[in-house]
Amino acid sequence: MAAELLGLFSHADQALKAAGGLRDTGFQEISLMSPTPLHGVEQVLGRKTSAIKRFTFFGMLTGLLAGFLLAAGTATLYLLPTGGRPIIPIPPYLVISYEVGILFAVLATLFGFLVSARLPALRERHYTPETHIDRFGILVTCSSEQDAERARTIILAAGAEEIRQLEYLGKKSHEQ
Amino acid sequence: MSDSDSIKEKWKKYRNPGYQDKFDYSWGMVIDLDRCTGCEACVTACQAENNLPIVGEEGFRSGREIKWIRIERYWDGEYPDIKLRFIPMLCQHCDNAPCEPVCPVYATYHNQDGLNVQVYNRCIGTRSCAAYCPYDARSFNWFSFTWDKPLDEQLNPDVTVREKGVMEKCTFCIQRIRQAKDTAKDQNRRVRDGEVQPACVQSCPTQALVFGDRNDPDSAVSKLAQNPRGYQVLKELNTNPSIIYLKNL
Amino acid sequence: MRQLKKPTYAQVNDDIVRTLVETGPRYYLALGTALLVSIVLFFLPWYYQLRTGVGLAGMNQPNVWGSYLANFVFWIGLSHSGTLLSAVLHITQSPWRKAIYRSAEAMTLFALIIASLCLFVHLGRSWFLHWALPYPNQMELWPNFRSPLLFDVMAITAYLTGSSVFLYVGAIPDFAAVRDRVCGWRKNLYTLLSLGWRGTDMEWHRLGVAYTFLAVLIIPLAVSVHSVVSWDFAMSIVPGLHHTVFAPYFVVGAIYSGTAGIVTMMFLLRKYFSLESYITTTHFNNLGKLLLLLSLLWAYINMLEIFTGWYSGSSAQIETLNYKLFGYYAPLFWGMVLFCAIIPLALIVKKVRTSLITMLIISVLINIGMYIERLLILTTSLSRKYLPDYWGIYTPTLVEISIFIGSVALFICFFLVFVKIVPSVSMYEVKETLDTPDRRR
Amino acid sequence: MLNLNRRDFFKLIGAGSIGTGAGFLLGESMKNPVELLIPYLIPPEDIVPGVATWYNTVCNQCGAGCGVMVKVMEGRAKKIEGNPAHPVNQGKLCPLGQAGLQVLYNPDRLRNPLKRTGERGSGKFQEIPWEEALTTLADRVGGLSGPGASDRVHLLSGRAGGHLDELFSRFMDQLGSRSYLQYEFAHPHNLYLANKLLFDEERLPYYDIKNTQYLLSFGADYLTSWLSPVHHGLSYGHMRQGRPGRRGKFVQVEPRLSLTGANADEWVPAKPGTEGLLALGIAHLMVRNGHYEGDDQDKWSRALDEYTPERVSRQTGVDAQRLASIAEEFARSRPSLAIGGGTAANHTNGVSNLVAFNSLNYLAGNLQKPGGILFNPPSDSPSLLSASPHKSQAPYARLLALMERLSKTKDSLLLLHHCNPLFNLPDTVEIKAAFQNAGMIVSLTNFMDESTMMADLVLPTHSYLESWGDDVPEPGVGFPVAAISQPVVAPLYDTRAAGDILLLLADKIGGDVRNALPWSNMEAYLKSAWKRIYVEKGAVIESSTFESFWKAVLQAGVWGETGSKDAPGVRISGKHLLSQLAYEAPRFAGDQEAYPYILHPFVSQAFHDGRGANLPWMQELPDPTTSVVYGSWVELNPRTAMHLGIREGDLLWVESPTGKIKVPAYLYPAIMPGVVAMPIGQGHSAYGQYAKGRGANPIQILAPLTDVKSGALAWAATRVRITKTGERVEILKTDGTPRELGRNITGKRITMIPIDASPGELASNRVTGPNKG
Repeated sequence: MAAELLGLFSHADQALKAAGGLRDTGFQEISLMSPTPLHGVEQVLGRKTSAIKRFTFFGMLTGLLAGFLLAAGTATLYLLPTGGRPIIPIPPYLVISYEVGILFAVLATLFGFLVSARLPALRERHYTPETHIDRFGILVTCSSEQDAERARTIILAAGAEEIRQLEYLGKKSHEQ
Repeated sequence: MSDSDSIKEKWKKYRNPGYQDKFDYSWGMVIDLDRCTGCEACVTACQAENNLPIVGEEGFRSGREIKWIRIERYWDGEYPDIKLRFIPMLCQHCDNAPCEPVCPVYATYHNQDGLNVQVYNRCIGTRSCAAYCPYDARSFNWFSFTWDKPLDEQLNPDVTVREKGVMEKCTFCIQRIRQAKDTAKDQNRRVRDGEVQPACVQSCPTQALVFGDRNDPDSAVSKLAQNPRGYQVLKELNTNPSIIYLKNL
Repeated sequence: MRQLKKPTYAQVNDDIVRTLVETGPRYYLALGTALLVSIVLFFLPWYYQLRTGVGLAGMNQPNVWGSYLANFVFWIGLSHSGTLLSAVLHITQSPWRKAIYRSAEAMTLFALIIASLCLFVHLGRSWFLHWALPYPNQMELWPNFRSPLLFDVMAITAYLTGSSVFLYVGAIPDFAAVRDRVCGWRKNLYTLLSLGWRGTDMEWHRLGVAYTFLAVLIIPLAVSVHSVVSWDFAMSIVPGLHHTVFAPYFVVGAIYSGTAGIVTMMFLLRKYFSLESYITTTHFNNLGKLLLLLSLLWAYINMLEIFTGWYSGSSAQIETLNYKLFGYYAPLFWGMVLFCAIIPLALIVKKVRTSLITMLIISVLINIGMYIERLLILTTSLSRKYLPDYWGIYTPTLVEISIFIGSVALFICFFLVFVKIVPSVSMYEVKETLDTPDRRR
Repeated sequence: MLNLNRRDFFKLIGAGSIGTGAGFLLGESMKNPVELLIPYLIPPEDIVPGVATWYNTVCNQCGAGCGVMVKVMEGRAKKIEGNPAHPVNQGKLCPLGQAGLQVLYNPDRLRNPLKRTGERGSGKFQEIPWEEALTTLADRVGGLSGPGASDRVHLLSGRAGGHLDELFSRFMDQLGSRSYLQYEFAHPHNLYLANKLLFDEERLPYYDIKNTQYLLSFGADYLTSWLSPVHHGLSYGHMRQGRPGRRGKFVQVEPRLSLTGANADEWVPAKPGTEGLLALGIAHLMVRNGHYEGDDQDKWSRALDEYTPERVSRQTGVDAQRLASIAEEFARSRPSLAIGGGTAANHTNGVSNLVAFNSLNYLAGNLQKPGGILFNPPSDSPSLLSASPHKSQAPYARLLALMERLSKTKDSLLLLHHCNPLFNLPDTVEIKAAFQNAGMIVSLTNFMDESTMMADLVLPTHSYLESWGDDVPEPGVGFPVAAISQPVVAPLYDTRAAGDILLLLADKIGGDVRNALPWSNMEAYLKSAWKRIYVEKGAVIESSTFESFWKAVLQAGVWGETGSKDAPGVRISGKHLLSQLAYEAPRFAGDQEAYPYILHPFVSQAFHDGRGANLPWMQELPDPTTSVVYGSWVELNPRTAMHLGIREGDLLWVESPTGKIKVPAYLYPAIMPGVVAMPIGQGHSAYGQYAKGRGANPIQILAPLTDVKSGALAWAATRVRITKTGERVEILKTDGTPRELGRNITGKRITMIPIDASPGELASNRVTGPNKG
């Protein structure tokens, strides 16, 4: 029977220590919740880098192209000569291209962030308000009673103030 | 023509300035300053033809007068060796008009006759064209001007009355040009030289203003433009006006 | 200033959430006043102007642009330091940024909104502004992308979107924190806004990456926005506007006035929300240094502009210059020099930088000076164009003054609403600067 | 392009009639356009929606008699343009002429007959029906007619040309009154008299500015107000640039640079009133240097002996060297022409000045030569073509007599027709008193002007665009021309044409008067008059019937006399010249100590003598030399102003010995320091919303000096003093800075280096062709 354990700590290093311990013991699905971003957590938990930059990059490219096409394309739909300039003048259209490029990149980054951070949460997930204030939490999924017991030991050993056993809600609690 | 040729041709068309606008006519004007006496008959003629509003004393006080053509005067020297020079100033219908590219909504552009036209209906009133115009030829409707009745009976039905928030300027009396072109088209010919005259040209007592097609090498304007007295005002700005002044001697 | 004891994590939450939920009569009074002022001084005159025409303003034939456009540039400028500064400081990892950046970004947002409103006010036919937006329509007529005004439209759209995203993404963790402390409609609102944020290491990491990318994108965007605004003017061939230096000139001016705006705002926030423990003299000191640098840069570019005009040898350029320095608007010009180039030199003294009241005065003066700058750019050049016969003088009317004051009130209104919805200080980033919480709280 | 000679003119008449509507159809076709829908399918004749009909008629805004074409759409007049077939203006028109539409559509038009209810002059009137008005008037006129009516019934008209003038005379003759006068402020009485004294021709010659090589003008502001400005404009353009390889030179002598002076190659400021002396000085030099080759050379040199360059230079203030060069050029240029008008002809010595100017023409041999002065023979058609309204024009002295009789005779009646003496005469005439004492004043006019305010009965007339009439332009164009004016729109209001009113009156008076004036309306009267012409000139008229002739004239808008084209011109000798040649020093009202400045009033282009002041277009037309709109001003030399501590906009008292007016100062850089100038036209105390209460009227303070020979008002002979009131006003003007500042605007100097400058051959001025890729 799978379950989730939530350990609460007062100190970040304790939480990190617990996280390290859990990972070393072979727990795969561990999340560390904190009121501020914690440095070094990536190494401790062995996280991979995210795909956001690809979103940004391709957003930018699409935007640059779209901007230029918007400007050049609409100008050729209805030819209106102005000021003796060409219908498709490069410098001004590059400005449009640039602005639209950044706009798209921003939107793509937002999108990338939401996708990779699995936000917005579409179903219920475990969390505790304390971690938004001054507690550090470790959420670990245990596939069996034995695992749970092992995890509980490791967490307590690291100095947890409190441990809660929670219902297993599925794999989505921890995302890479 | 293969596809690549057509694309090349199109690209050329879109890229080369002027490539797309082989104008049917290229209306222009020659203003002989040696003939111009500064009498302002053109000013009134324009006002009558184009429904320019009467802005009233208050309008002048706040600098809101609307004149599509005006006579600028410049003193030269000091008493008693002093001269006063006149120069009629109107929209120069520049080939490289600075006012055109700045309009965000294409309310002003170059039409098929080489005229710089203002589309009142499209204008949103940014006034950038007026700010960009080095000749200060554009006037803005700061209010919806009205005419004391029955002065409005005089309004020319061929020309629209502009509402507040719209930029306006000399059109070279486009309504007259259109009429002449229609007549010419019905008779399957080109518009003859001198067949169409804007109101200012029509009224000028000294015949200082001459209007015509610069594309036609035999037209009066083309010939007068060759005059060594010819110059363009503020030529150094490279706007290439359609109005050529012949300087005063 | 006395050094305050550093607050604990929990105190941070308490303090910030308190600013959101506890609303005293003073707040309502301020909001009510601001709302009333903005209605009476902004919306009513604007309505009147929509009915009668832009002629209510003092603009006239050579001076077709007036204070409305100056307002636009001013607000755009003010918008500049918020997000831009926040982004730059984020990338350079300046720790002192953290207490102020949220408000600064909000300032950006609202200043941008007000700036767009100023465009509406400026237009002769505001009700057709949508024609300048690229959308498919049955006329098959699109806007003119060759126009610098359309660069503006695109740039402002991008900047507004960009800075909203930047502000929002940075505030998600705080929304989550607030969500847990409130009830009622607020609970629903913050639940929605926080998107189910839990603060897991993975979320923090993604947030960090995304935030940095956004910061990197925002910087060139912000620079481009004000460059584009400057091109509205510089792409004309009007003497006094047609300068290549205009883009950097405007960008520097924008950052300058924006930074001064932040100082003013920080002072007010600190005073009225009792955030003494978060906004400290260090912040003022640092911003003071930045202001000093910017003032020097600004003065340099100003001189550069004057010299290029002078060296041109063209009658039109020199006349414009002469007019600016000694003409009708000369008192304004010298006032601007005093406010923006001379008085800020006092910031070289540390005491000035760390004294809140002097910082307030200097920052307000700088923004007055910068407003004058915007007005002068338009008036001195447009009233002295190429044909001397057509020269004229522009003086703002009461309607214009009222609309400017009204727009400030509107800005305050927005801000007052904002501080009740979004935590005006970033909780999680402030916490980063504090010690790890004690075992017993 | 229209450099008309006589032959072209007749060709043009034919061409011009094509496409112009026939006016006589108008009465039938045009009902009130406001109330009826115009069906597109079967429209009334002449009214096709969206299609303009052009009617030819005659401009009545000044005395020049230009032919105009009125564009009419859907029964409304839309635009006035010059009639290309009319030889006076050849399709061109001045601003005032174009603003005729605003006479027609002026909101202040009188719409109903009015009867005075309050005190005279209080402006309280009551609308009455026409029948009542006409009956009242007919009774009154009938009662006053008979022997001695000259003392009792007076008719004072503004300029009325052609057969209206004749109708007025006939009417008054029938009443037994010889007291019919016309009065126009700017009428050149002195010029007529000078021509009579010199050439035995009491009419205006044709000044052939067009073909002259050297034009010397003494004060004649011929491009804005003098005689026939539009025609002069045409001639001026031709003189300057119409002849390839030849450009006429033009020198203007006047104390204040007028618009005309601004176009001169040289401006010669001479002391006011000494222009004649200057001319005699030039004549002296011409004779002395042997440029005069006539047989009476000795007599001339004796007569001119006293006008040595030293004396002339001292008295006129013109440099002797300049005098010599003008004399040299004037004599050497062939042909040359000297003209005089404006203030130079309206001092107390106006006539003798004009004689002196003409002596130059005689000495240079410019008489009866192209490019000089041309007198054409009078027409042999007595019915029309000799008609000149000048015979009814009254100089100031005669007017004074009329006013005296008016105020002294009991039960006197004054009929005013489009005449505003209360505005156009100096206050000193006591004309107000005369008006107060008059038995009855009846005004036939379009507007409630100052004089009409004093009327007991106001009969609103049609505007000239609604009425019938005809006109003989004077000065002509070198050959006799006449034009008919026809109504171009249906009358807007319940008004009557002045001619119709008179005919109705005659009908009501009955008896001999009715028998002598049997016509039902002006149109019938006009037709009968032109029938006489048709009969008299039958030989040269191609039309087979009178109706077709009438129609042709209406279509063309003008008719000229073919028979005269080969007739010899009038022979002019200089025999009278010598006897008249004596310079008189000008007299001025007010002594120099107390009144240090000479007032130089000038007839403005937009308002003429004040009649244009109620036209909004004219109020908004910037004054050509100062760019002032909506108001009047007094011009001072900047040095004078500095001396007096006056800045632009300072309100000043301009005080003459007979009155003072308050007017703001304008620093005018081209005026002699001892002269102050004021435009005529503003300063109305009535005359509708656009004119009333604007500026000041310099005529008011003119001293009642007259020309010693003609009795015309010497309106340039008043001295004034200037004091500050301490108030300041803003002078509304359209210019910013009227200096070029080294910019290449008028093309005079090129100081900027163009982008594509290449050395040599006018590179900076090369014109680039149209943009064709």
